[in-house]
Parts: sequence; structure tokens; C-alpha cells
Amino acid sequence: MLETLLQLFVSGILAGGIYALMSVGLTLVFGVLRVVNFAHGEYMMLAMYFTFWLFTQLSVDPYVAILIVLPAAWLFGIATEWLLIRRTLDAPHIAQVFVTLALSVLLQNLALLFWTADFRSIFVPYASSVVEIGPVLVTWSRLINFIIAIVTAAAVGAMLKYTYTGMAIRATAQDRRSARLMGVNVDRIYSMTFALGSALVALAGVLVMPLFPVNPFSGGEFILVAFVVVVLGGMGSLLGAVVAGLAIGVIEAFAAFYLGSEVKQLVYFLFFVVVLLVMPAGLFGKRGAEVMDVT
Amino acid sequence: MSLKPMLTSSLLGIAVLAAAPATAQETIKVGTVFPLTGPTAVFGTQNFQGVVVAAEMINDRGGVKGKKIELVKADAASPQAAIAEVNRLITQAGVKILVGSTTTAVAMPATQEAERAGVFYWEGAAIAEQITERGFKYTFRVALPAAGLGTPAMDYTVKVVAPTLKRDPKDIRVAIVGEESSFGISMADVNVAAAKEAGVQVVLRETYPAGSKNTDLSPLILKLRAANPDVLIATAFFNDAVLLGRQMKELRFVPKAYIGTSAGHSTLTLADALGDAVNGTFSSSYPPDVNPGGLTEQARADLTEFKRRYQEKYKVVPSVQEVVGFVAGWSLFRDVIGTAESAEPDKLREAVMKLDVPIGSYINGWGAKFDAKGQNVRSFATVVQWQDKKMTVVYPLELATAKPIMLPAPGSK
Amino acid sequence: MTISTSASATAREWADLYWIVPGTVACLAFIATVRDPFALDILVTTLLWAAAASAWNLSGGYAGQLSIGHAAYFGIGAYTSTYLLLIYGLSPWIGMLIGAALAALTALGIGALTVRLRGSFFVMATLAFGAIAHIVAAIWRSVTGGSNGLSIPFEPSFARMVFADKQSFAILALALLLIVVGTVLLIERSKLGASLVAYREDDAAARALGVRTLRARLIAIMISALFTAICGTLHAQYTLYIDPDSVTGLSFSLQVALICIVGGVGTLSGPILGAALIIPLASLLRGALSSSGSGLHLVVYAVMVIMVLLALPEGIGPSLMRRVRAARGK
Amino acid sequence: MLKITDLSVRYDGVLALEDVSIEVHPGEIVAVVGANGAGKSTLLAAISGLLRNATGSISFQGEELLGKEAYEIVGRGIVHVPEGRRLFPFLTVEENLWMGAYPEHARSARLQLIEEIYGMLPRLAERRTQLANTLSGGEQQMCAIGRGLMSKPNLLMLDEPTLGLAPMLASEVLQIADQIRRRGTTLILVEQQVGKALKLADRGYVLERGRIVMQNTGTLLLADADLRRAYMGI
Repeated sequence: MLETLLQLFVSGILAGGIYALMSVGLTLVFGVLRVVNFAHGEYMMLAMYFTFWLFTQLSVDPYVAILIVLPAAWLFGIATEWLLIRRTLDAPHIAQVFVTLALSVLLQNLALLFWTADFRSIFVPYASSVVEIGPVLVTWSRLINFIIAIVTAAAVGAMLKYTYTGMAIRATAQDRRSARLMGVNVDRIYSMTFALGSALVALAGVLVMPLFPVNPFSGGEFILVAFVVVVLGGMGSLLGAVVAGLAIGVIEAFAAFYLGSEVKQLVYFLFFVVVLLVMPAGLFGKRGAEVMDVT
Repeated sequence: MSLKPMLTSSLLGIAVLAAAPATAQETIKVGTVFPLTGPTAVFGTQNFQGVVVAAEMINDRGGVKGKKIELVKADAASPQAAIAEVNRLITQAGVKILVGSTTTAVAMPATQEAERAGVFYWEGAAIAEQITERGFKYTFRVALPAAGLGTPAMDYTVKVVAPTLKRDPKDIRVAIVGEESSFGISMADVNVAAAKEAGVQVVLRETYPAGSKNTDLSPLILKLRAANPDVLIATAFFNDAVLLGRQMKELRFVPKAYIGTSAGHSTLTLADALGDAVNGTFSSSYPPDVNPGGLTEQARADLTEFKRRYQEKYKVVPSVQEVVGFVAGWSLFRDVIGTAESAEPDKLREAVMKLDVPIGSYINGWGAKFDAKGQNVRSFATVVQWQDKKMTVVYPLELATAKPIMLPAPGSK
Repeated sequence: MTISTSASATAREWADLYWIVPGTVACLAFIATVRDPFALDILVTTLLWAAAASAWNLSGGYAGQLSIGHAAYFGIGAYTSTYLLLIYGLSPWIGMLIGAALAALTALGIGALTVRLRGSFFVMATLAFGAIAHIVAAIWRSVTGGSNGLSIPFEPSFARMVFADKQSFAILALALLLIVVGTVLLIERSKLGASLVAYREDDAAARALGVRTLRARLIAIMISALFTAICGTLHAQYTLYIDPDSVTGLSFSLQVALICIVGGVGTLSGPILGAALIIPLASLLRGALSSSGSGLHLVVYAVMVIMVLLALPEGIGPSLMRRVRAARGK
Repeated sequence: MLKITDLSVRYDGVLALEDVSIEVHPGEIVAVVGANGAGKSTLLAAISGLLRNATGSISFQGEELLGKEAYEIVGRGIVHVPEGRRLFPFLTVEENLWMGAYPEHARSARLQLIEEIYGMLPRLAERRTQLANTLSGGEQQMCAIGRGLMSKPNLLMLDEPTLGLAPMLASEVLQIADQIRRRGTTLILVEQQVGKALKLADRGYVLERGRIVMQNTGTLLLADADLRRAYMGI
């Protein structure tokens, strides 16, 4: 029994690490640009395709592909921010949200046009090898992914905390106008934050490629859980996203085992609603932050 | 940004609309109603492309009664879109023959709309029983309904797995898991009912979310490990088939036999995703490569040509869904339209009711004979096994191309 | 959330009646003369979406409570009437009202739970409620048929709300739209409407002035849910097949909000303009482009939506009004 | 040092500033006074580059500022301490000060600067690790001024620094302004406390509905009867 509990907990935490990584970029973009990016999942999907392509065409190992996919995602993020997001910043909040929604439809269907609806997957023999930690069986790739996810989130956190650029990002999130008065080139911060958000979710995409297949609609399936994680953690809170990501992973695992797989999502949505009712700003949301994003 | 680009592009749209193809007299128009966008686009596209190759093949052989088949493509990604597209095909493109639909959510409203308009609807692979239960005059289904597709899994358990294990079927423990979709639910229901009939014990029945929402199926596998079944019957689309395959291995859950029910377990790329671990997995499925001995000479030739053309055109090897699409198109073009007095729905119906195409006449071993409800009774499912990373028919024995291997699965307790 | 106040101010000028009457006449003329089922299908769909969007607009637009969970109400309407029809043979005319009442009660519950949430937190909470409705629809098989869906037999009769021709349904959809628009019109000009706008613009200030914004918001979301549920029943009776994805899916909730935003939130004409643009556009593009590569029609559609939103971020209605006013001013 | 000529700003068709011309010389304190909504904050926003719709000319040390981005203007040594402090609420006091030294030219000297500021405003040193939103109003104003000084400004613009402060604190803040000037920094002081501001200022401008209606030395303005009646209720 204890063995099962431990196994469930570990499986949940490991899945949660990926949720966290998917959500960190989303929460950053939200915190700084105040844009709820519905196309976030599609960036992940594109990164998965890119990884697939590098693997099958050029035999690049997915973990090596990080070095290629991340810079590409960064540039793609800069391009979309410049082409689209920037042009919506002065628009009403809702128009903004729906521009990103249309962008997600656009990217999904471009992917469909280019790569068809077929699922693509890669097979890396070592991905399925297993480490035994006591009675618990841990898949190598999931463990590595978890470590990379947490280290990356910590690195982003440290960057925000200890570098001038990071401080400028936080300052911009808290008060755009004041940040401009401090000499911060806010447009550059936006572009950089969006690029960083894209690179982070792309990293999640690369990491999951050895685990699950991709098709043009994969991103859409992941995005819902990322939204839950971001809001649960407190919008704009990096630590919140990590903690909430892990929490959702664990809740999902236990709910699936004890209540049945078909209700696992129901359970975390209910949990989410309850948390919001009790703590309207999320687990780590700053007090008053829930009205900060009302433009 | 101004209004201008928006205006020009909408005008462009209208221009494209107006320029809809002026059609030549000597063609028979057939509308295709498949989901080509959205989450079910995978299977919709595979079915559709099978139909396309069938049309090209028939046209290259001189068409039907001297007329070429002209496909008019639609995209029915939702019930609402299915209604709009069926109406468009009928009134804008003047189509009187439709072929579709892959999923129940498309088939139900699409056939309904066609029936109202008195248009002939040739259903390929949508499996819900109710499609042919509504007393429609013009709706016919080529492939088998849910029961037909699901039961071979249980038949196989009783007739092959149990004897091989030297056990009475009543001592066999099965677990039935499936995804939360029309397809998954139907398959599970059918197998649970069949298990009851055969006296097989069902030790776990579980449904998990459909689509690619699952990132981790280890809780399900832990449950399976605790329930300790001899046989696992699973319905999963590709994502979950891959996850199940990988995570069962990782968590060291090895049932004596693992039987999927078509879909993900009968997708060729499963071998790319799982590597050697795919070997030994069964799937009750539309027949892919059946034993050529079970096919007529013509069907063998058709099969070779279909495979060559499909690979040339789409750069992938066709599998079960593509084959079903092809058979749907082929039977419609060659045998229904080809034998009907005219391409009018009433005449087509007459022709369908008269059909008597023996088993083995189509490339997957099917034949055609329709009951009063419009269901083809000469379609059947087979059980395939992944051997050497290829799907091989192992059941029923007449069509089998190989004997089952790895049964009980190595490592099972 | 910034929503132009001037738009609702002009709406007050009764100018709306100038287009409601000719619009209705045009629809009736269309119904009377056009026999093409494809065109009629577009009309029916447009009218139904316009009604659903107008209902959404009551809480989403006037009160500024952006909901992306309205599929829950749509689903309640569709499933309630369909279930009652299939199991008890109850006429959908009655089932529709029961569904509407259930949806309004649900909305009261959700509204009361989410009173403290604003901005994106409110949006995400509604998203969660929508997702919960979707999951419940999928797993509550004894009522909803689960993913297999429910199918209504095609047996035309007025009592069963099934019609042999599309014209009858178009008239029904038009009547519903007029009722919804009429209700919105009344609310817009009432104290309730003023309270909603006051809440949207500045809740604290409004309450300080003694406006009971909470009560107004709850009434608005209940009426909104009620009409959304009725649209759900009509949708079920029109397509004769419902399943969790089509009536409780996120795509409904997003589409209904998108229509309002394209047309102009918080204005009477916005949802109708939005529906009249978005729905035929989607259908026509699909028709024109689905013979090309799969997904091309959605690529073009998405690009057009993006261009409209960038060019007219406040929606077509308010932007047009502004231009008209500017032209008059000169 | 700063020469503004015919500056006009239009919001939604309404003129917020109309043909405003102002001059500031090195080492001065220039007060801009006027009623609420007269356009004082708009003037500062136009100088610091927050507005995109200003016409006319703003020349600083011979260079045209109009059309430059806010960060470029800060880089030229003009710092705007906004009305209502606008500290970064969830950064610590020290982080807020570091943000002040964000421009390249200030960053290298930031360690020395921050010690100077802590010396001048010892209360901030005590609170350096506290989040800015936990400070009292007076402390927040000190922090905002300190943050402004962190970029080594040539011209410091204070917008309503005494707003919402008790009279004692308000005087303290104005004294700090005087101290800053004595260290060689030029100041523009926007105030509703007309009397106190003009007493401190070398010269003053009176804004009314977007136009300059009076300008003179601080002392002479203070002596003006019309002004006293209109703004000081005397």
C-alpha cells in the first residue's frame, strides 16, 4: 500500500514538473504583458514538431535539440510579439485575448496544412529505461525532464531576482508607466519576456517529445491545464506556477487511482474552483493582484 | 492597419466562391463528408485519402460506365459543420451521392440531413449502432458497427488465449479499459457484454479522458497491476496507445495477452513509437494485410495497386483506416454506381439491395451484402498481432497470415 | 476592462429601432423567397448564434463579466429538453423552459460563488465551470448518453419542435432572437442596465452611490444563462444530435464571446453584427476552400479575425458608429 | 537648459495643453502651479516622453526631445518622479532604488549613489528590505525621490510630492527638494500647494486650462493679488 502511495506521489510530481514548465512562461507573459496567451500551447506543439523533424531528418537527440529549438522558439516569440501582440497592447483586454485565440487557430491549422493530422512520435531507447529508487520505479526520461524543469524554473526565478534585467521585468509587471520613467525600454522588456515565455514552453515541448506523440492539436489539449496552473498559483507568480503545477500533477495521479481516470480532471477543476473561492488571488497571488490586470 | 486588407481578402473569398468549378457533363459527382480539421482529423483524413485513391483508380480504369468519378470535398469537423457541408454539397455542388464520415458525431447529423434531402449516403467506418437503426432509406454502412469491431477481442480471448494458457475461459481474468469517446465507450460496452456471455471475469473496467489529454497513465497501470488481469483489452487513440505501451513496460505490468481494439493499436506508426516493445501486442481491428489466399485474384491485384498508389501520392504506407476508406469508395464506385440503372438515389438503393459480392472480393477480405437496415453483413474484424514490428492477421484462422507468438507474453506472471 | 462608454450612450438614443425593423423584414423576405437549404442553414445558424451572443452580452458585455464558460448553460438547455423528450416524451417547448430554469439556477450558484473574482480570475473560473460541465456531460451516461450523444428522431411535428422544412426553424430562430434583443433593449434602458454599466466602469464608485451592483450582476447572469439554455434547446432540435463536445465544449464558449467582441461588446447591435459576419464567413470560407488543403479555410478565417480585431479593437458596431458620428460632425 | 516652445497636447480632440512655452535654467527650481486638471501632469508626461501626441518643441541642452522614447530621455538625465509615487509595490525599497539606477550612465556608480541617498534619507536605509507597499505615505515619497536621484539626474521633475502628506511631512519633503537643488540638480516642481511651492521656487508658471496664464519669479508671483485670490483663497 505504502509502495503504491509512494509510486503515485512520484508519478504525480514528475508529471507536475512538466505542467510547471508549461505554465512558467504563460504566467510570466501574463504578469508582464497582461496578455492571456491562448496560443501558448501551440508554441509547444511547434517545438514538438521541430524536435521530431531534427530527430528524424538529422538524427539529433532530443536533449541535444534543446540547443537548437530554444533559440528558434526565442526568435519566433520575438517575431510574433512584434507582429501581433504589441499591436494589441492598447486594445481592450478582451480583444487582446481573442487575438491570441485566433493565433492559436491559425498555428494549429498551418501545422495541419504542413504536416497533416497524423501523429508523429520518436523512439529513443533510453527514454524508457527505469531507475529503481527503493520500491518506486522511475522512468529515466521523466526524471531528467523533471530535473530540467525545476532547474530551469529556478534559473528563471534567480534571473528575475538577481539581475538588472530581471528586476526590470518585475518592475514592468508591477507598473509599466513607472518602469518607463526609470529608463526601462518597456517594448524591449515585452519582447524579451514574450520570447522567454515561448522558449520555456518550447523547452517543455522538446522534453515531452520522447514521451508522447504530437499532432497539430496537441497544444490545445495541454493549454487548459496550464491555465489552471497559472491561475491556481496566482497569476504572474513564478513560484506559484511551480507549486501549482506539482500540486495538479499529484492531485491528478491520486484522483485517477482512487476515484477513476475519467474523473481526474474533474477533481482538479473542482479543487481549482474551491481554491479560487477561498483565495481569490490564487495560492501565491499578491493581494490586490486580482484587480491589477483590469485595464 | 486599415479596413482595406480585410475587405480585399473577403472579396477574394467571395470570388473563389463564385469561381466554384464549372463541371463537365460526363462525371458522376460524389461528395465526401469527413472531418479534415480538428481533433478527429487524423482518422477522417486517412479515410478520405483512401476514398481519393479509390476514385483515381476507378477513373484510370475507364471510370464507371464510361463516366469519371468526381469527388467534391467537404470538411465536417463538428455536427454543425456536417449539416452545413452536406447542404452545401447538395445544393451548391449538386451532389446526390455522399460518402463519409469516420466519427459518430459527424455521421449522425450528416446522414440525417442527407435523408431529409433524399440523398444517398454511403457510410464507411463510423461505428455507432444507431446509425443504421433509424429506418433511413438512403443510408448504408459498409464497415461493421461497434459490436462487430469489438467482439473479436473477446472471441480471441476465449478461443485462442484461454486454450493456449490451458485454462478454462471462466478462470480468465480480463481488464477492459478505454478512452472517453463514443468509440471507446462502445468498444468497452461490447466487450463487457461479450465477457459476461462467455463467463469471463471482468476484474477492472476503467475509462480515461479522450484526446491527447493524458500525460501520465501510471495511476491506471498501478490499478491494473493491483487487479492482476490475465488479459488487457484497451481502446485508445494513438497517444494513449503509445503511453500505455511505454508505461506498462516501465512499470513492469505484463498481462499474458494485451489486446487493443483498432484505432491507436492498429496505427502503423505505433511501431516507430514503441520500437520492439510493440511486438506481441494484439489488436482487434479492421483487416489490414489479410492472407492473400483469402482474396480473389482481382482483389489481390487491387490491393497491390492501392498500396503502390497510396504510397506514391501520400508518402506513407496505408494502414487499416486508409484501407477501410478505400473499400468504402471502391464498393460504392464499382459495385453500387457501377450496377445501378442510373446515379439517382432510388436506383442506387435498388442496386445496393441487390448486391451480392462474395467475401474476399475487396482488398481487406470483405464482401458486400446488405440487410434491410442498410448494414453490410459481409464486413468483419480480424485480430492482428504486431510481429517483427508489422501487423499480421492471426485470427480468424482462414485469413491469418501467421500464428500468434509471445503468448503468454514473456515476463507475465 | 475598457469598453467605450460612448457606445452605450448612443445606444440609448433609440437609434436601434432603425435597424431592428428593417432587419426583421429582410430576414422574413429571405425566408419567404430563398429555398436553398445551404443558405437557410447559414441563416438559421447565424440567427441562433446572434441570439446566444446577445444573451452572453448581457453579463459578458454590459456587466463586463467576461465568461468563457457559457457552454455550461447551453449544454443544460440542450440536454434537459432532449432528455425529457426522449425519456418522457415531453414536448421541447416545455423542456426548453425547464432547461432555462435549471440554467438560471446554475448561473445563480456560479454567480454567487464568483462574486469576489474580477478580471482574468473571473474568466478562468468560468472556464473551469465550463470544463466541469463538459466532463459531467461525458461521464453522466445515463442522462447524456455520454460521448455517444443523444439523437432526436426526425419526426416532424410542432409539439416535438421538429420541422420538415428549414423555413419554420428560421422563423423560430428569428423569433427567439427578437425576444432576446427585446429583453436586452428593455434592460439596457432600465435601472438594471445602468447598474450593470456602473459596475463595469467602477464598482466601488457605483456602490458608494448606492447602486446594488451585486444584485444587478446576478440578475443579468441569470437572464443570460436562461436565454443561452433556450438557444441550447433550439440547437438540439435543429441538429437533432447532441454530444458533449458540440454542446458543452470550450469552442462554444469561445465562439459566443468572439462574436460579441467582433461586433462590439456591451452594445445591442454588436452580437448581431458579429454573428452576421463571423458565421457566414466561416461557412463560406469552408465551402470555398475545403477543396484545397485541409485547414486552409481556418487559416484564412483566423487571419481575417485577427485583422478585424486589430483594425477595430472595440468591435465593428462602435467603430462604425464613431465614423458615422465623425462624418456627421463635419 | 530646458526650453519648451509652443507645446500642445490633444486627447480625443480635446486640448490638454495649448501653446505652452517654458524655460528652465541650470540650478533653478521652477514651480508649475495650477488647479487640478490644469495640465500640469500632462506637461511633465510630455517632457518625459510618456505621450506620443504632443506637438511643438522640447529642447534640452540644445537637443530636441519630442519624439524620443521615455528611456532615451531618462538617458539624457531628465527624471520624472510621478504623482502618487508609483513605486514598484512588490519590490523592496532597495530594489526600487536599484531600478532608479537602471540607465547605463548611472549603473556603474550605483553603489556609491545608494550610500549617498541612504545618508540623505536615513529612514530608507532602515527599511531597505521591506516591500515598498508596506511603507507609509511619507516614506514612499522619500523612496520615490531617492529612486529618482539614483539616475544622477541633471533635471529632476517632482509631480505633487506633497500630495496626501501631513503638513509636517510636506515641509520636510520640500526641504529635501531644496537640498537637492543645493547639490547642483535643477528641479521642476509641480504643486497644488501654491504658496509653499512658490516660496521655494526661483521662478514659477501658472497653468490654467492648458495655457500659461502667468509667469514670474516666485516672490513676485506670490505677491500677485489675483493669484492669491484664485489659488490660495486669500
